[in-house]
Amino acid sequence: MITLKYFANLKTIAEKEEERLDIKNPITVDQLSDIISKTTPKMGEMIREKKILISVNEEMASVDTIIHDGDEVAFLPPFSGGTK
Amino acid sequence: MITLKYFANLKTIAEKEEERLDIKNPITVDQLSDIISKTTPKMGEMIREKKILISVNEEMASVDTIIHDGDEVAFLPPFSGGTK
Amino acid sequence: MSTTTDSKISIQLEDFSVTDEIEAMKKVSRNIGGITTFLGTGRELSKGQNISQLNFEHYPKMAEKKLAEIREKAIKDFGIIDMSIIHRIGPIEIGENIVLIVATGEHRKETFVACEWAIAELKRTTPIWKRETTSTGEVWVQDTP
Amino acid sequence: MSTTTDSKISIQLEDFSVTDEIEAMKKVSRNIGGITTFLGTGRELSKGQNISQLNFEHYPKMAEKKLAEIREKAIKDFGIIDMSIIHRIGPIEIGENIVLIVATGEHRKETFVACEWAIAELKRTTPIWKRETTSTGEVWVQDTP
Repeated sequence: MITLKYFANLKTIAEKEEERLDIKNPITVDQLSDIISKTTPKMGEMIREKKILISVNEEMASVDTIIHDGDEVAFLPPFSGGTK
Repeated sequence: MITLKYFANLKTIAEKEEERLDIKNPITVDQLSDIISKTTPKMGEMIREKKILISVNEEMASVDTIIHDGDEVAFLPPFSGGTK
Repeated sequence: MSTTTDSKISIQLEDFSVTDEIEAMKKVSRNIGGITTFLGTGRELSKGQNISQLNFEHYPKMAEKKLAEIREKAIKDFGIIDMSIIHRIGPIEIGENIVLIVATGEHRKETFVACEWAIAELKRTTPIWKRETTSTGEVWVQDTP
Repeated sequence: MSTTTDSKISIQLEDFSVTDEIEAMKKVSRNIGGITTFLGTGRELSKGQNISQLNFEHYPKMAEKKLAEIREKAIKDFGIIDMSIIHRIGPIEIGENIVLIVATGEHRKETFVACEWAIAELKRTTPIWKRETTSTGEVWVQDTP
């Protein structure tokens, strides 16, 4: 079981703040994105366009970061300070 | 009559905080320095070595700034902030 | 992470007092000669629109962790004596305090550099989001005050 | 010089409150997004010697005039919204406030630049002198905290 968290406008897009997902084996962030895309295509699109950062256990993750059972994955839209 | 003001360590060197001086005609800062040097050689030395800034009527003066009757001349040792 | 570190970092609903934060930082050392402070406040105008209220949301734990990392790196990299960081969440009215960074040092130069770096780093790395309420509705925004 | 300008400049014996000064500056505009503050405080150590007390003296009128000039140039040259400057004179204990510069702006960048420039300019141009009391006596000093 992993925990998925959505913040700011992503709560509206995902229509939830948090959900739990059963995973049989460890998966990559990329594989998780594919799973999310099926239920919420708009989320998948934003992830592919790099509009969202993804953290695993409160550390920034890359597409090939491995997610294990018990991990917390968060979808982070751009922060209030922007990137400038 | 012009007013001379001494600040910080110059009060000790000049042995006064303020004095008045009669001038018949306008004089330059350079000429005033010569007069001061006669009564207080140490002050004259510090002025020549540019250790002291001189202001006339609260504006920074140069050696050839003209001092008129009624003016206030101040002898300013280096400020607390230094020059760096 | 030590208790000392944690107490210099806060994400909170309540307002804070700049004077109280500075006085707390002064207690760390008797050799502080310069203190640079950055305070971010709620602006009325954003991209030409009048804002009536701001609302901040954060990712608990991760945001605090990022602020602690910023503080530690600032102390290590810039040679300051200490740094404290506070960010408010929840509703913020125009003119109210949002974020405070206090950098103390023996001399002023390093406190300016560390403070300016820290606020830029906070905005770049800390998961905090801002929602603006205007006459046309509410929107999640990015900007760089 | 206008009354408004004069009220933003002060050379005074009494201590000041950073919070109160910031709140007074906030009243100038509803469009302030960033406030950078520099606070100079009394350090215990100077060139390896322990200081027990500081004492500041200024050239009245000329010092105020210089501070007003710094404020006006900062607003004009850096595009900040406003600036206030306070410098204390008389006896100052270790850890006490000496000088405060508050720069307000729409964005943070110009407030950092203006604030750092203003404290450097103050130390360069404003006739204020510092006397340090140590175990070996009293001495008029120059330094750059």
